[in-house]
Amino acid sequence: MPKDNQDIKQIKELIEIMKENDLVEVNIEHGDNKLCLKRASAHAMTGMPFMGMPMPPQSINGSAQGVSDSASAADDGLIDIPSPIVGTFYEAPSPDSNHYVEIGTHVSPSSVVCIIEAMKVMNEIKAEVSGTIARILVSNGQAVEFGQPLFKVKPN
Amino acid sequence: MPKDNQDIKQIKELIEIMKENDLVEVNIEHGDNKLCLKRASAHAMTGMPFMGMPMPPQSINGSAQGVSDSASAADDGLIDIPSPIVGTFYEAPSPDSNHYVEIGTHVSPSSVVCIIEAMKVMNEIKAEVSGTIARILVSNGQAVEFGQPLFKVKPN
Amino acid sequence: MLSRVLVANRGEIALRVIRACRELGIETVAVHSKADSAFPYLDLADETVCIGPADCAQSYLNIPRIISAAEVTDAEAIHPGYGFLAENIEFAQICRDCGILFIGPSVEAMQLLSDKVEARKAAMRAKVPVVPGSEGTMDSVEEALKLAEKIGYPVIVKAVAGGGGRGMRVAHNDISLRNGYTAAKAEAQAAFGNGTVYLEKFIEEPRHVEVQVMADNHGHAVHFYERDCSVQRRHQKMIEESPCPVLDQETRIKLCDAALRLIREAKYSSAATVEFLLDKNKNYYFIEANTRIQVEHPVSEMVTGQDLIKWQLKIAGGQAIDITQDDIKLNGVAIECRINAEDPSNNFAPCPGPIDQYMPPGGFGVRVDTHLHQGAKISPHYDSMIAKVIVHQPTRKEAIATMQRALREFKIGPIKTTIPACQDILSHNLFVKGEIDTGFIDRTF
Amino acid sequence: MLSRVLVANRGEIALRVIRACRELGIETVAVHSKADSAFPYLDLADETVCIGPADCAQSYLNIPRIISAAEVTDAEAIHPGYGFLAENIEFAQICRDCGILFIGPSVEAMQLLSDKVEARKAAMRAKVPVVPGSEGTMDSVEEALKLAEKIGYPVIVKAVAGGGGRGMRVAHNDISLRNGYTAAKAEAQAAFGNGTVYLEKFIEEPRHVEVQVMADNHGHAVHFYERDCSVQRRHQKMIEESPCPVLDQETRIKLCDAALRLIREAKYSSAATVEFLLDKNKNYYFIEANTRIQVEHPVSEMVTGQDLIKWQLKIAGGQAIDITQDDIKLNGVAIECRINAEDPSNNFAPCPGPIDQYMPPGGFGVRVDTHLHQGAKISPHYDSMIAKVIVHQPTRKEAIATMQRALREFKIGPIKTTIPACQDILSHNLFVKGEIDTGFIDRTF
Repeated sequence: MPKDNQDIKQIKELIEIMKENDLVEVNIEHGDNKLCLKRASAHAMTGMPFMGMPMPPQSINGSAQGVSDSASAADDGLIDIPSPIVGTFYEAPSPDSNHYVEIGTHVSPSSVVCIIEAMKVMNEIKAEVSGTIARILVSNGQAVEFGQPLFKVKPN
Repeated sequence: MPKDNQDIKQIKELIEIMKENDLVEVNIEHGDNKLCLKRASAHAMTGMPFMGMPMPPQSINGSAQGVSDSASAADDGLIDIPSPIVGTFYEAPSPDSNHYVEIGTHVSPSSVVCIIEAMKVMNEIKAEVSGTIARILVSNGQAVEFGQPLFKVKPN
Repeated sequence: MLSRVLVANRGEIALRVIRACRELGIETVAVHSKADSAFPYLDLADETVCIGPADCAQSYLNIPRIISAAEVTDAEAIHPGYGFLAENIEFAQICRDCGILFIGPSVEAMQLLSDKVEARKAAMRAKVPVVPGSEGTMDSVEEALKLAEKIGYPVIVKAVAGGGGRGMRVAHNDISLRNGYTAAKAEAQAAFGNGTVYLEKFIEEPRHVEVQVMADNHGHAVHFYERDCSVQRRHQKMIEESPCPVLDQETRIKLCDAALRLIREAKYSSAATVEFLLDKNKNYYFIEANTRIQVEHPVSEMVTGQDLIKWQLKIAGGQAIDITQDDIKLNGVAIECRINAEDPSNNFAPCPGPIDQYMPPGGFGVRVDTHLHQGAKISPHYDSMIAKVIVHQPTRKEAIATMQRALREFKIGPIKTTIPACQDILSHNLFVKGEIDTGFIDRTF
Repeated sequence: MLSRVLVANRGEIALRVIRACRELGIETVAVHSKADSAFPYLDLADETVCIGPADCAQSYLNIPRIISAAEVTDAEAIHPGYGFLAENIEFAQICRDCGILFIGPSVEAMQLLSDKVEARKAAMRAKVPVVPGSEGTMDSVEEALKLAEKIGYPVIVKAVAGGGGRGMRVAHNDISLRNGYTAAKAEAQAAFGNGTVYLEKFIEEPRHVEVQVMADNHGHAVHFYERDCSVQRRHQKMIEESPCPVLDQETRIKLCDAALRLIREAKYSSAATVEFLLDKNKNYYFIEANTRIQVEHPVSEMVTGQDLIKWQLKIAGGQAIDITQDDIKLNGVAIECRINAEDPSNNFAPCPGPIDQYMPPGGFGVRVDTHLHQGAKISPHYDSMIAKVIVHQPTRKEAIATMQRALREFKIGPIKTTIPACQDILSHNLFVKGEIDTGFIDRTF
């Protein structure tokens, strides 16, 4: 069904990308052209749609949100800023101060985006990416775990 | 659905890619053309060459020979005559008698091909198929289990 | 000691017997139907024989095929497990005729105890309390009405050949007794080919308490205390425990001694269970004896530390019971939950199918008896009981807590199992307090 | 009683602690690295916190992250398991400073017993026999030579901060002592950042026998008898058992009482193990105390029926030990085999990887402690011990038979494990007779 060898080559390339990134499914549509690739899940964590499988452990904020390896592009082209430590998230240096960032704030890799308090120490968290804050995923005073996405950034 | 051999070749190539990369599903659409390939998941059932899997239980004659469901055509076009009971196989009604069948003997469904002794009872076993005895799989006095192939018959 | 035993059963009890044999250095022959040929427990036997197709009548219940399998594999003895041929007197007789040792009691002891009327007479001879009722069978409804008047309503009509609740009717007055007598007789005739019935006083809200006993061929008999099996759904046991939580030590010893008296009266050897009803005033009445090892034997093993299957094998091999009753201590509390492939949310409909997810519980105080594994397939041809979880702790409260955490850990999917039903029972106030009777489940859930 | 405990460990011991908490009704917080996030045992905790990447230094050994996880989840106490931070005095101190209960001994008791020279002094104060040797550290080779002359060769040089066989040298004469002294010092400096050494009489072909003790904060201390851990490969324990097969009851009681005296001397609370060498004449010498629960604690649990982790939790919650020494009976024999993801046919090289086949053993007398399941992945980042099989039987002979059949049933693939190595040991004539010492494995296999 692939039109030509060009397609096969592209599929192979896509599979490599899937493997590297632990993707289990890719769907691509260009007008009438559609491509869907699914891999057998490596193991439980890749989330086969299987009712009997163990649920992913409850994360500390109670959401099912996964933990991304690092700032990485997701479906929507946005990049996560993950928490590098366990602690309590604060959006401002003190209750009276302005928030470090709001939706629409432009950040550079060295911009401080929030504070995470761990063992009474206030840790300034840097963006590590360039772009515009698109979404704030946690709320002030919330506990966050290692790797938990804090912000979504639209890269420029 | 494949238009020509070119398509078949590409599908085969895709299947190879799926196997190599552990894909379980591929869907491709080009306009009205759709292709969907699905494999059984990468689990035990697909017969991976995996040393740790439990071995099939030892059959009573010590061979690894499987048990076939019923008289059925195998790869070689021959049909098995399986043992319908557990017992001891005898090729003749008594030690001095002629064998019921030899290689090359023509049998009809009602031909007696051997005796299986179970609980001191001599059970005459019928061929249940028509054809020529091509192979004798067990030896005189051997214990046989239910479903164990006794003869291979070349059907006519 | 035996050297080679054929295991004439399947699933967890076949594995249980194979394990005991292996620990004693006895070789095993496992027979199996074609439906069971992929189960890994067969690899643990020294030899396997396929005896027939999935259908029990042509495999596990087929006497000639099993005897023949024993003959061709040169097995000297057959362990029947429970169910299938375990209480089939004809099978035991054929084994004897063929010179194969049946691991169980003598044919004579089986005959005596499997006939409920004869067993009742034996109990009376042994001064074991029985439920007030007919000395023998009830051959007319008039006879039944006369006896009911004498012992007082409610009464129960029971089939001599009965079991599993079939061929039984309770009556609270003359009219219901007339109807019940006829119905029980007809049902028993249809189910067992024997319409003979007898009549007893109906014990209201009893507990089901049974004593595990073991006797050898040298005149020794010991008991392994009692099990309480009152958690029954439609006469099917779901949860068993040892000891019985409401029994005081004095009554316990009397009860267990009564069971031993009956076993001696029957000149019994091997494992047996003597079943009693326990009424609210702690009176116990013999109801029947089971001449086999039972599903729930592990709870007695846990509280006594004694391997009952090993004892069966040793006794069959001619060994004497070389421990005394005093050596058998009742230590702590054990509970067993039967895990069935049934859907509790759909009236316990059987749920055969493949097991894609399987994680058994483990850790302190937890024993699992099962032939399951991830990738196994539950066949619709056989009993739905697929696993037993047994826990052992110093106290009943701790045992319940351990069972709760074990059941929470036990993952079997996607088939439905009775795990949620067991969890519900374990959480129920009356179960926790131990204030239940055999009607508890059917009344409550 | 505690209400919410953070489990600062991974794998089987994390699951072990979670199980005990659940049975006591204590909520649990499980921390985990990213490499461990798929393990189903995390589902059994009430809450989970990812604390860092696979690398231990950034996760399970990272004190700020673990303390922070306890703070954000409002855990009142931390159970450290074994390994990782379990014997880290700084961690225990930080827990105290942060108002979080460290489930283990006080910082002071840890300090005393973790310093081998101080621990030895405490033992001598408590009249616990110690190996003849230096009263304090050996600060020069001349001092060592002089002492060796006094107590007689062979002698052993040991690092104060040592463990796992590092920083140790045996000497049979002056020349080898000179070399060994220098080598041990250098090795200890490199491995532990502390080159201080001491010298002892070298006990030839000793057994490793250790006593399990437990003390509360109300002055009660009890022992749970001894374990024999002489089956060691390069100082790593492989098989442990209780009781020690060569100890008579009189020596046993003396040994256990000695351990209790040391524990009282150290004003200890929580679980501890007091380790002894047992020579051929049944003389025992204190060598060190471990201020944590140990890998092999289940054998003591099986022979006593007591859940040691539950005791740790109850004691940490302020409860007194409400059983007496007489309540703790030594019942039968328990053996544990450690199952490591290592290839015995390739010099025990670690074998991480996915587990495609997994079938644990079960049945009478078998306990399995593991976080494994079919589909799990063994990470190269952590210890290779992946499961423990523990058996319990009335006699040692039966326990060995049960372990043999359990190991035969245990299927883990395709990764290699130490199961075949354990089977070889269990089959060895000297192990079966119990005639082994700590050099048995290295000499024999």
